[in-house]
Amino acid sequence: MSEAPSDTTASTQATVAPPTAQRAGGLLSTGAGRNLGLVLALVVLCIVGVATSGDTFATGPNVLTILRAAATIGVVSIGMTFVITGGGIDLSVGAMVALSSVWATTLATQQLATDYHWIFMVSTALLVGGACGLVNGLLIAYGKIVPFIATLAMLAAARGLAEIISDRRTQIVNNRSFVDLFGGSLIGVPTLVWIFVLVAAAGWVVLNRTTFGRRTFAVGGNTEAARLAGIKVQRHTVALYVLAGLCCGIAAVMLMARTTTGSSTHGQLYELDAIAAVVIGGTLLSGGRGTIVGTVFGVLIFTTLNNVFTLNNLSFSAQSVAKGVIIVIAVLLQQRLARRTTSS
Amino acid sequence: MSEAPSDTTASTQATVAPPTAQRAGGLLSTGAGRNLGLVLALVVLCIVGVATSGDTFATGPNVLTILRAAATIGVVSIGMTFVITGGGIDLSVGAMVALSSVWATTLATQQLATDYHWIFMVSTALLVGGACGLVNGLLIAYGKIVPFIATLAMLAAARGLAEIISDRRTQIVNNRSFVDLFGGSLIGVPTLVWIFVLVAAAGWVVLNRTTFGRRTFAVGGNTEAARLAGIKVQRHTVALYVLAGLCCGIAAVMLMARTTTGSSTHGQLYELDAIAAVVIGGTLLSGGRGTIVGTVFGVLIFTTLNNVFTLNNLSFSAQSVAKGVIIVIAVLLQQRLARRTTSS
Amino acid sequence: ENNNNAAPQGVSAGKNDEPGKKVKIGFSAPAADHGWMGAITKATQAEAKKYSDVELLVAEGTNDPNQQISQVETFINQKVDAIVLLPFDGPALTAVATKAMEAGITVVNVDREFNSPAAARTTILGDNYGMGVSAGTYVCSQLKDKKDSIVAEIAGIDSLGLTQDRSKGFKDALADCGLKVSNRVAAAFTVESGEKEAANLLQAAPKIDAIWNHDDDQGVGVMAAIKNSNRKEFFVVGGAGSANVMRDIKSGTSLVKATVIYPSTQGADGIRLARLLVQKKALGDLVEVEVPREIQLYAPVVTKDNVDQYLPTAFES
Amino acid sequence: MTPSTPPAPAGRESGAVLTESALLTMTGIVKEFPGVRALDGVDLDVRAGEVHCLLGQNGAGKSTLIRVLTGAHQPDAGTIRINGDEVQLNTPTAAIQRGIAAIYQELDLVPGLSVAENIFLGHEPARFGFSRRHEAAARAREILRGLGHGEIPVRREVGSLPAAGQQVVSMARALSRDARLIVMDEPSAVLDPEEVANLFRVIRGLTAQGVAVVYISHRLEEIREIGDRVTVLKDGATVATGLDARETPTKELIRLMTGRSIEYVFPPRAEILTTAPVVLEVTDLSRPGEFAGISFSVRAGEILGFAGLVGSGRSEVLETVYGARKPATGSVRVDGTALRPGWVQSAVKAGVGLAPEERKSQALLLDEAVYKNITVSSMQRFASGGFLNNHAERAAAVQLAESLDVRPPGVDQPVRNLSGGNQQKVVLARWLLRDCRVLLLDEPTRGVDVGARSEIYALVRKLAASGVAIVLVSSEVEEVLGLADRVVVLREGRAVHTGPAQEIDEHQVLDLVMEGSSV
Ligand SMILES: Nc1ncnc2c1ncn2[C@@H]1O[C@H](COP(=O)(O)OP(=O)(O)OP(=O)(O)O)[C@@H](O)[C@H]1O
Ligand SMILES: Nc1ncnc2c1ncn2[C@@H]1O[C@H](COP(=O)(O)OP(=O)(O)OP(=O)(O)O)[C@@H](O)[C@H]1O
Ligand SMILES: [Mg+2]
Ligand SMILES: [Mg+2]
Repeated sequence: MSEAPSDTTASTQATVAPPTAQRAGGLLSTGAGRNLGLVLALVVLCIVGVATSGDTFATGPNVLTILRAAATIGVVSIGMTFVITGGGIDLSVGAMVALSSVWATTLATQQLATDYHWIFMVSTALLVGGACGLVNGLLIAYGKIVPFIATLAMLAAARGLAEIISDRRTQIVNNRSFVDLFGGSLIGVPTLVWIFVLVAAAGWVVLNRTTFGRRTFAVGGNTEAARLAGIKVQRHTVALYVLAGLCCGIAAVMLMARTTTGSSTHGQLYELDAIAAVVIGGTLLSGGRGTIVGTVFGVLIFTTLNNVFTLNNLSFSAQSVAKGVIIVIAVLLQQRLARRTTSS
Repeated sequence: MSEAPSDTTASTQATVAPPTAQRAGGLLSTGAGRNLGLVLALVVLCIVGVATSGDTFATGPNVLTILRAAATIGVVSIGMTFVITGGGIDLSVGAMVALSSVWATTLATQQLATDYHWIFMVSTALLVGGACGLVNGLLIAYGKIVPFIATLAMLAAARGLAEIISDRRTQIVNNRSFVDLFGGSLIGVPTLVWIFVLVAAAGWVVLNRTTFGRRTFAVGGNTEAARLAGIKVQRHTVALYVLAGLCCGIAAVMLMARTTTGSSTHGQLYELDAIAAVVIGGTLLSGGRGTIVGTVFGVLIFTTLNNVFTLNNLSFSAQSVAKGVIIVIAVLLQQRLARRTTSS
Repeated sequence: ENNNNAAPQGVSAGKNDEPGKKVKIGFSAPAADHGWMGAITKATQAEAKKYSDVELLVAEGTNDPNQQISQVETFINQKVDAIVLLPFDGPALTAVATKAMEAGITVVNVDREFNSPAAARTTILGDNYGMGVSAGTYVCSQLKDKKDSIVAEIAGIDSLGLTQDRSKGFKDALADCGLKVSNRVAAAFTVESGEKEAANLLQAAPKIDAIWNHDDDQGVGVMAAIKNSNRKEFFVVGGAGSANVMRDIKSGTSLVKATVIYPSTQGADGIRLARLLVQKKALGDLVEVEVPREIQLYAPVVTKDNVDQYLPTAFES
Repeated sequence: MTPSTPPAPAGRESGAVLTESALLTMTGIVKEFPGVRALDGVDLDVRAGEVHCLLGQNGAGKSTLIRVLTGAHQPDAGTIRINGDEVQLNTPTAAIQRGIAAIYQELDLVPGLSVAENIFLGHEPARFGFSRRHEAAARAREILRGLGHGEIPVRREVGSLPAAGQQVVSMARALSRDARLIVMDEPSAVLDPEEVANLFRVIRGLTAQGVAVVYISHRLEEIREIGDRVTVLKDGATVATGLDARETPTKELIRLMTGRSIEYVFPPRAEILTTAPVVLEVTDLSRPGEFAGISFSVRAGEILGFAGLVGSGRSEVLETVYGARKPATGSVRVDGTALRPGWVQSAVKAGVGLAPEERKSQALLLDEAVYKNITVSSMQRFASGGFLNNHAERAAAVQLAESLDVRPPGVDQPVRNLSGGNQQKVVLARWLLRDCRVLLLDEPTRGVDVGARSEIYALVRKLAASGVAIVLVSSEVEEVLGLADRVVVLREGRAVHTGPAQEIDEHQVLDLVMEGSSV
């Protein structure tokens, strides 16, 4: 029963490769490596942008344009990252954005905002988003409806409700201070971008540095194991969807500021865009593995792609084709790179 | 070696559950039980239809209308069932339908059809669908791109290509015999419905009665086990996506007959509709378990829902909300029912 | 009869067509997910090609205001001279259009109106309400003796304001002659959705006297559904005015007896106006030296009698 | 227990001397994973008709070697010869075609397919692509009958069979191919003594026909009973080969495997004070179809052992106590307070921990790092305001991993990459880290090697000594008797005997278990 020190050394020696190789492998597999591919894809895109229209692409305003465009869908994608990491999916994000934006811009809410403070609009949007997320979560966790179907139902219902509330009219935001604040800039950077940065940072901390994040991985990776390990799986699942709903509420506020409207047509196909960004960022669609940094890169890649296209005046349909081809090439490249660095 | 009866009894205990529970469970898990919920949901829908607009709902022409509407998306859903059972997903089905319909109705193809036979149009559609599926499959199986991203790229590319080829025009089908045959009826039942029935039947046989089908379950349920059992997983994956592509080609032919056009706008949001039908039918989104009968019911439920709404002259937005609520109720009901019959 | 703004030779005949200062124009429109929108983009691009002094930048069609806003921002960054903007949602693009105007860029608003006059130098509008009125008036004229006639409506995307306007115009015009819409469905401007919704509609209403279909592209599907149902007891009025439908009207054998034009040349006109504005030219046939603030296009009813006049500018859906 | 030897002339003697020419020779096999050299020059030769045992500690590379042999992994170096011809086993198909079949350590079945379909997966009886289901069913039935399990319904979905049934299906699958060499990677781990005897009968039948069997197990007594020759792996290399399975002393085998000598005995029991408070009290627990009328109590510092056949409902009892299943009747009290039935939270809050039976599906987060798997149930301890203190967390995990000798030692790699036995140690570590009042251990030493096993025994004892109430389920009667203070024998979901462990011996337990006769 006594452990001879020499034995221990020997076995360490034999089963573990030289420490340098190991450290490199560890580093690469834990993030920098996987993200390296994404960074590269983004860098290549930027090089293409500079090469084809350098005079405008590499300017400050254009970078801000890209970031502003990325901000809204970015916030939605952060919420989606949590849901997918936790083993679910949320198809209703776009509809929740629409409903939140509509509800926060009804005459009644705007009257409150005018009389008191725009905080009423913001909190309405957050409440509506959170409430929709709560319904999603309850249906999935306690009703045991598969996430795909439950959130598909929410998609239909929330968009329908948004249309009924708005009577299918675009509702204009009258509150100047709201638009000025959220549509404005702080130290040269648009408020929207600040919000995105804050949400992403908070998301990263929560996912990687808190018990909540750790539980999210556990629930998504192996629900049964998580349950037997003493995690309140159902409650946690509800929390994840509420979080996604809140992110949609924030996105609605951002969209309201950006478009100065609330509308039932806001957020169309956000579900696809957000899932695509999350998945291309490296989060596993089957749950248990997720990365906020990857998601941010995913969003930036798609937004930059759009920007480069617009700058280059590709024909309408050719843009579509090129988009498909570029996505494939980017992913292939990223994988090849990740494999090479890992195996070396 | 003599088998002592007592031993056998003991081991029966160990390796299988008690026979009564088993028989009930077996029956329920193999089809009738799970589908009972779906049948019930459909029956309830029909009762609602008859109650609210009995004079029109229960008529022969209306039933044929429902079936005709179900046929196209139904064929796509059959292909989707295979892909999802095999552990994948295909977001490009709608785009493939569009591209196939456009390619099969170009001036050149139609000229061929006029000069020789409409079979050229049909085979063009099938070829285009199959080829797109092949690309999907190769990217996923050999390029190791996750299905979600690969088929999302195909979605963008195929729709863009369809727009380029058609120059965004709706292309009218001139071939009378084609329209008469596929748009017509056989023994009082529309050809489209016949095609759906045939594809569904073939799908059922292939999935449940052939080695191909069994291997689909294996690949989706436990890829590693399938590989170790000597199944060529990659080749099989390619075959699944080609199959989905072929179904899209068939659907394109049906749509061409039904609308007498080929257009890059065909098949919009088919991906969502098809996945929803497949999932509500009971196929696991994570693969390894799939049912053609369930998918057919899923398609019929969604189509009937639409029909009942229209008959009742519900507003579009109210339809949306009602749709969301009804989906949730139907699924809850079905689950409760399935649970009760299994536990009794 | 000279109300037709879309007659191509009329305006371009003058000296306005002579090449002038280079004009860089950005164009952004919603996704070409239906025929009319596809035609708009095509006509716009074709128009720009006609002028050697116009450089056109086309952004990808999108139904996401967020993305469309960033496209306009990109145009601003590129320092274009003018932006022709067909917004997915007028009010949602108002802020960024205003920003473009403030940056000295001439914004031409097409089809879906901004909610601030400062957001565009000039606006070209189709007449959605008028379209409904024209269709309704035509239906009234055909059914004036039968007060209990059943009128059905196949609308376009119901969540768009323009659909609401069309339906309102239709309803108001019908009310004038004591009719009302008995059955209404909303399709999605596509052939496929037209077929699907029409098939359901035909089941819902066993007898119909007239159908107004908002969009001729989805109308192809509507007609396919009607053919499938073997029903002939009604007539159909189209919308938007595609070449296909006009040919049908001309042939006289179709159930489509009329269509209401919603010009698909609005974007093309936008290009022309933007060019004139940047080059500081006047509108040819007007005495006024400035391009007008707003041009609303007319929504005429096309019937067998006047179809030849409109066929040349009709869009091939 | 004395399993009847089959009448067939087969036997280990005949097997060993049947032929001296090697059926399979593997030389200098090297396999590297990123960061780990799993195989570092392994040699193995197997003769036709023999049972060749592969021994080695957890993580020694046994399973990896097997996967190289079946074409599931590609070796980085080394040669494989079959009947003297060098072969490349690039794919599983290549290995299958050369007559190599395997029962893998982790059950590799498709849960959604039926028993028959799983057995014939990859070589379904078919005509023109259409499967011949009746033929498949008939042949599957035949194979299962040959395995002594004709009662398994061949059309049943495999996912609904309990673990033991699945193991039988796995075996049937290996037998369904005309294999010359069958590899069995810890097939006995989920089997009880009765089943193991049955397995050995099958193996003897195989070797009699000249089939070679490579047999992996951590139970040395099994090696003695069935094996002909032994090869020992240590740290990815062969340290001894061609040892006689019966003659080589246990001490020697253990020394070869671990590099040290281990007293393979149970630590001494401490005296349980009858005054020690009852911590866990279970009264009249039952779930229809699984078990009925189970009552027992465990005092602080006491170890209660459950013995019984596979399928007797031991796991179900533990899971019900833990709240993972909802009881039909009965109550569970911890320190006098009743737990909310069917509510895991309530048990966890009261200080109950469960190390479940199926580590892969019930316990492990396979893609997560080792340390995160260890701390997942004790996260609160390392968190303040929801924020985790990564340093403290890792340090605690490292300490435990070291004390359990988890290999390789890094705690940052995903658990998926660990060998089966090391994964089990990680599960144990999770509950050791959490200061439990009550610890429910379901097969805690399944797949654990000799060295670690005695360490786990010592740990369990130490925990008990510190006042934890422990309930232990094991299919190894010896383990239950050696470790527990009191024993409950379950038979078909009913407790047929409860009493002090010293007052009953292995034979009596087996008699109880199988016939239900009273002692
Ligand atoms: N896919 C993999 N990636 C990285 N390392 C691996 C992988 N598979 C196995 N290893 C490592 O290879 C070594 C040998 O593992 P293997 O599973 O062969 O051990 P074993 O002898 O079967 O142990 P046990 O008795 O516990 O089953 C271990 O250190 C393990 O961590
Ligand atoms: N998934 C399942 N479906 C049907 N019956 C099951 C299932 N799992 C277990 N059973 C039944 O429950 C009973 C107990 O099974 P189980 O194998 O868990 O017992 P056990 O005593 O814990 O054995 P072991 O300790 O070897 O796991 C048996 O009758 C078994 O057939
Ligand atoms: Mg092993
Ligand atoms: Mg058990």
